[in-house]
Amino acid sequence: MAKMNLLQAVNSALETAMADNDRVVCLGEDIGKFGGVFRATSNLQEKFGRDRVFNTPLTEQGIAGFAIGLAAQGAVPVAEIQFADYIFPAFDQIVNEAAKFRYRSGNEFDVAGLTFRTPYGGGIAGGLYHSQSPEAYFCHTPGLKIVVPSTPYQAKGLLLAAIRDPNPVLFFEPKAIYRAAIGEVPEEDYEIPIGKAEVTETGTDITLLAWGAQMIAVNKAAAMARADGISCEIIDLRSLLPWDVETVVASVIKTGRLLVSHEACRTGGFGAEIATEIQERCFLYLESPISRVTGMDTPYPLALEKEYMADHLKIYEAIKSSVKF
Amino acid sequence: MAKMNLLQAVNSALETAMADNDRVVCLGEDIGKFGGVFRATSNLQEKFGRDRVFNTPLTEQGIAGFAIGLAAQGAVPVAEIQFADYIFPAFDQIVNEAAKFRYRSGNEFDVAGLTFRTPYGGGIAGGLYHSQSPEAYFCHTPGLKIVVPSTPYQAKGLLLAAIRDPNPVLFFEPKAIYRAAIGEVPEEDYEIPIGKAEVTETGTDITLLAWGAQMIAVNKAAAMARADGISCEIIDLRSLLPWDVETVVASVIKTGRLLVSHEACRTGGFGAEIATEIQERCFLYLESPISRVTGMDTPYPLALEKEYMADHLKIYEAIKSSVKF
Amino acid sequence: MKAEFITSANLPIPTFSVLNADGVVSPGAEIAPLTEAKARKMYSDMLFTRVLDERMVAAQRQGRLSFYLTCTGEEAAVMGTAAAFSEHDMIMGQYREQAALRFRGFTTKQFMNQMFSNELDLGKGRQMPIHYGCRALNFMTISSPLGTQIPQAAGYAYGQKLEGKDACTLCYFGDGAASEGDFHAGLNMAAVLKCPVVFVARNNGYAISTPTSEQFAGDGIASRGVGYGIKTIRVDGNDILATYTAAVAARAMALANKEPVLIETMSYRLGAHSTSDDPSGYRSREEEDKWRDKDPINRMKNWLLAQGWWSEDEEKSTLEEYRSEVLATMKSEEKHPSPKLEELINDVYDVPPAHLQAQYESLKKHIELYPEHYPATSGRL
Amino acid sequence: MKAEFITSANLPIPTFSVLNADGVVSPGAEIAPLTEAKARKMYSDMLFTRVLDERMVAAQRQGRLSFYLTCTGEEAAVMGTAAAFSEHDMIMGQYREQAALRFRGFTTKQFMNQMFSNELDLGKGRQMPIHYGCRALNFMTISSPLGTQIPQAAGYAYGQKLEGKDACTLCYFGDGAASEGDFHAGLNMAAVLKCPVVFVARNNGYAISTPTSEQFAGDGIASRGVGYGIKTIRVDGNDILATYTAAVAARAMALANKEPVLIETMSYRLGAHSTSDDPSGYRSREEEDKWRDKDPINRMKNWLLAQGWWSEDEEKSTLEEYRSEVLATMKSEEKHPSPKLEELINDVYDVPPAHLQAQYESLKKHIELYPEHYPATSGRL
Ligand SMILES: Cc1ncc(C[n+]2csc(CCOP(=O)(O)OP(=O)(O)O)c2C)c(N)n1
Ligand SMILES: Cc1ncc(C[n+]2csc(CCOP(=O)(O)OP(=O)(O)O)c2C)c(N)n1
Ligand SMILES: [Mg+2]
Ligand SMILES: [Mg+2]
Repeated sequence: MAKMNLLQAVNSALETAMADNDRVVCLGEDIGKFGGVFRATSNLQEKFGRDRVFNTPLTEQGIAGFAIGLAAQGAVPVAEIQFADYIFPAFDQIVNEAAKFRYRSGNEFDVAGLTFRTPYGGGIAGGLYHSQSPEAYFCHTPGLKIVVPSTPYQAKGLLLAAIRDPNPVLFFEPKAIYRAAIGEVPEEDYEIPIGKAEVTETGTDITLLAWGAQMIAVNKAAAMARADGISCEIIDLRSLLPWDVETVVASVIKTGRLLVSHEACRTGGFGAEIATEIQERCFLYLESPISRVTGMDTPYPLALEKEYMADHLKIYEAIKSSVKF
Repeated sequence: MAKMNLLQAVNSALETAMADNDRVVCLGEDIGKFGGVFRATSNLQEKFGRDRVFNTPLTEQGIAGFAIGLAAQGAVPVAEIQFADYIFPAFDQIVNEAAKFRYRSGNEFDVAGLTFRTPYGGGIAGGLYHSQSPEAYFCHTPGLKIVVPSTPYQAKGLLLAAIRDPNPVLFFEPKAIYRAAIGEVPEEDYEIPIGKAEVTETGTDITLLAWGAQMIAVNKAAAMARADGISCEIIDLRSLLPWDVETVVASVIKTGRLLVSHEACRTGGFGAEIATEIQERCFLYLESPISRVTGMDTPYPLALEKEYMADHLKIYEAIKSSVKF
Repeated sequence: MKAEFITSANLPIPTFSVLNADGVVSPGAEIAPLTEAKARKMYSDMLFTRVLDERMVAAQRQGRLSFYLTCTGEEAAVMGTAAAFSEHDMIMGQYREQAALRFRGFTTKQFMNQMFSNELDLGKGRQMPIHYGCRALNFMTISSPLGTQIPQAAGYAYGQKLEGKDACTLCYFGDGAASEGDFHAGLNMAAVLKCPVVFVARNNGYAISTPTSEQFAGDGIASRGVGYGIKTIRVDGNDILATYTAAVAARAMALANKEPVLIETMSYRLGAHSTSDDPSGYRSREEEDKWRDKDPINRMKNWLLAQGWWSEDEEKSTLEEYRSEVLATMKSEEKHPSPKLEELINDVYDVPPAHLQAQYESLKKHIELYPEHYPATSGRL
Repeated sequence: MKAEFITSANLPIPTFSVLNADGVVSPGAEIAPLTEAKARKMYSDMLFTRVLDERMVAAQRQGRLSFYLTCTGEEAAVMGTAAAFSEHDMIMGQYREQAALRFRGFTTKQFMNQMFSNELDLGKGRQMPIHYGCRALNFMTISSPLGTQIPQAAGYAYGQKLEGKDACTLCYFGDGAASEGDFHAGLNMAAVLKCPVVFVARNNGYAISTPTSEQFAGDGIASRGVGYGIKTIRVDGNDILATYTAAVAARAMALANKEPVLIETMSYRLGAHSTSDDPSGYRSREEEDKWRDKDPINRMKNWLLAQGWWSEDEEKSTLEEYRSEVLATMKSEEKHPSPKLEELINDVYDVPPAHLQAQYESLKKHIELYPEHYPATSGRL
């Protein structure tokens, strides 16, 4: 084991995957010699050569289309979208093409090896174009898998699983904690299964559910609630598509309460899907309405980011409201 | 009043808007001389000239960007996206640009006059690329308004309101009933307010909510349920963003039950947002879980479309389950 | 010294053409060698395509088919380019390239099964008619969203290069599709990342109702190639020897130099855009007739006759044979049932995840409740 | 007759340049007339831009600012083009065109208020530093997603034409942004829909770390113009008289013919991409120094001195004045508070809808619970 931050864990996963399978290819804007604007691909070009680690022209739709073609050919492309805010020009290629590739061809063709990595999220004074959490836009798309790690350990294990998953995977990296999240990470190869949530703390009064960087706010809020004598069960969802309904159902049946928190704005966020499914499955067990603590229904702000965010205090207050309901 | 089908109502709205305001401009693929592949813009070029009604090159991202620029300049563009399935190349321009234009500039600039019209939905043997209902993708985007008419009367009144709304509006037209939906439509100018739902039938046992072409399945199911002695209150949502929470809350408080139906696939559909908000607002009034009858979590199929669809029988069964819960 | 602006006049682009309407090759023209056998196969497959197109349009009018779309008028543009490639090369088409698929060996049954979305369709009945695809023949499944295959073709070719394969990619698209952002991304990436891909822009004058004069103001698609640093040629798309010769050279360059090449075929969409379209709303009969006189199949026939490689008798018998084969195959294949219910959830992922499996189970139960309403599947659950 | 492929060699593109490094105009060069007053204003604003850039980079290093991005090295490319336009023309920039904004009259205070995201910012503190915008000056608010302004500029210009205005649009973008699909869509639409827009492609050699050799394989951006049927010119971007002359001609053509024009300015991004970047990871000091010797400000200064329109004393005093003005203004403006809490929900729509109003009310209540945690707003609810 080694101590790594989340960025190093991503880099280690990429290096491991590339060493393991010479069909793995990394591509994206500035990811070559420079190692990417966050340096997630540092040293990879040096180690694996320019053919397998290369800069692309500045075109997200091109990157996505090119990576789809590569994957269809049998290569294993890991494409970086420099910021999740800039994934939208690739929306058509991802949603209409990658997601439907296997289905529309009757399994004659697929993009099994395809992975998109992209840094997402706020809390970094990035304003509306360097802070977005667009995961929910993609969760409405059968055919995709969607993964969001919250720790270095998860980052490496889930990214390795994503690269090897026989389906297109979007891998959202919480850039606010790229360097702040530090933990033990095996230097060897390992995978964390996609589609399984992790219960990171057990409790009895309420279930708190989140993913990615938002786990930090949730953990903080849970600690505050614990001081008030409220016992929180905490679930790190990790995979959003498909998501681990069973684990959440089991938890809510036990606690009778659910709070979902995400960075993205409220309306149409993935919290809605979770809440709807759980109210259906756990109707008779719910002691209070499922509550959401989310970004506000505005573009992501710059000046009043602190006010805007779904922070630990808002979660803490929502926990109390739910328990007091 | 005249009898019109939905397509004629759209055409009448466009003609009315163009005659009323000479800054209104229609653009899109094949919408000029030909009048569009569905003929929604028939005769408009003849009446208003090539400068105001024109074909664009085949580029949805270009159409969207161009229309945004036009709107920023003070024109009132009504851009057609030939099929809603092809709106995704324009996703970035719509979601990152149009939706955030006013906000990011501090109201120095806006795209007040901007409207996108696009035919959506299945039931026409169109398969995965001529059947999609992508409204939920856009509902996660503050700054947009989203409207879906279900009758010719609504189509004209809502489209006129959309064109004149000082915000960018996406107007989804239910193409399956373009010709089948026929009704009385005033030849003169009128508007239906955006953001208001319509209670089309009152009832006491369960609230059924839908929009667009799906209203037909819901109405059929309600008739079947009525024969069983179940009284359905039916709400045509009409506007999805912002949506009329108050009307739905009032109805659910009365009936104690809610069923939402949409054509789009289940996971991440807009039904989830409605259900989540309503379980929060009406928790103590709900007598059964809010249920969703939706498309399946697959791309839209061709061969087994009938099986796939959220038809009246599935809604009818879900009504019974909800009432029996 | 003066601020001088460059314009299209600075880049005159000739059209490569070698065969005149009577099937005579221009003296001094350098054409790629073509054996009698191959020329006959190309021609027969073009005839087959014409017959298939005619029959299926008629079938659609009879209500036997929901939709159809012809290659008519562009057979030489498609066949001449496709025939220059190896069966190991990947073809990524737009939707009007059935002649290429036939050349690769797609059977009449396979065409029919796709169009009837039946359980024998390789695509499992999931797409509208004419969205063919076949891994065994290296023909990528057609996708409706226009232009998306262009950057994909660049990526596919890059993968072939990386793997060290002696194969490249052939990518077709229309004059309309070339307006999509994906065209720009694909050509630029192919050039800078040195991908062995040959792009064939089928300039047929229209994108549905939109004439090229409302599609672009430049000199066709070829004039863009130079901007990407791509070697480019414009050919007479109704001249099978020109398209074939250009494509043979293009493939050789793509493979030898690991680089993309662009071919623009100048031709005309003789039929409606599709069976949903009526061109009388946007173009004249005279214009159509002018192009009908340049029929690429006829031109090739004249050449073959002159070579002594074909006869009027063969023409007649071949057409008859194809007509009856198409008709008979249509009759037999339209009877196959739809794919089974489980195909609704297969192939969304490699394996259906739990939530999809659950949706399938509840659908099955529902169909059992109302078997008469779901006749395609209720008998076979 | 032979299948001949055209290549970049078929389209040689000269670079229009009139001023040498010493500020001497090439004999016989035809340059657009420029008055002393205007030339002095252009030069002063370039100096101001240089000073602002230097100071703000320093301020960012001191932690007073989150982010900054300079125009350094490209002042002549930006100023020469912007100065050729009327104040009624719309400017739609990428983000490195602060010289143009200054030329239009943006005050030092306005710059600072934007960069400090304070309550006086015209943009209400909603965007990162350097995302300026000002309706009064016809300068469209900068947007981070690259390339999006290109089709927008075409549409804006079409609107100007429709309204019958004697005004056009000036649209800037970088060599990297020109790879986006929006570039293709925008230029093609502008050409075929005859929009009076002048596109200025700032080719400065890099897109962050990516050199143009990894961005495209063609001959720069100019070589693409011809493909769209757009009149195009390449100019020496470090030569203020070349950029100005080309832009004067371009604007005249755009307005007279209702057509787009493309100018490619060849220059160099002398500084880092932004304060978040360190170019030593991807380019050499020698390369930078080579370009530093071609400094466009210096070249213009030499010309002005030769004309007798400027003096070393003026240079010195102007620099001093700008430095102290920038410093003083920074000091005064960085003290303004953030926008008020209600600005969180304003301008999402013309009027905040009910759900947003409700979110705002509950936020207010929440802040009242934890005033110390939200110091920027809790005192001013
Ligand atoms: C992204 C997208 N936009 C719109 C359409 C609808 N559409 C189908 S074919 C077509 C015209 C294509 O013209 P062209 O590329 O010239 O090909 P041709 O039909 O002439 O062979 C259009 C607009 C589509 N399929 N995909
Ligand atoms: C759509 C999009 N993708 C990526 C980025 C991140 N990004 C910001 S600036 C930049 C490089 C732009 O280079 P260029 O267009 O040459 O302009 P320059 O900085 O050289 O002036 C990149 C990749 C972005 N802002 N938008
Ligand atoms: Mg065409
Ligand atoms: Mg650059």
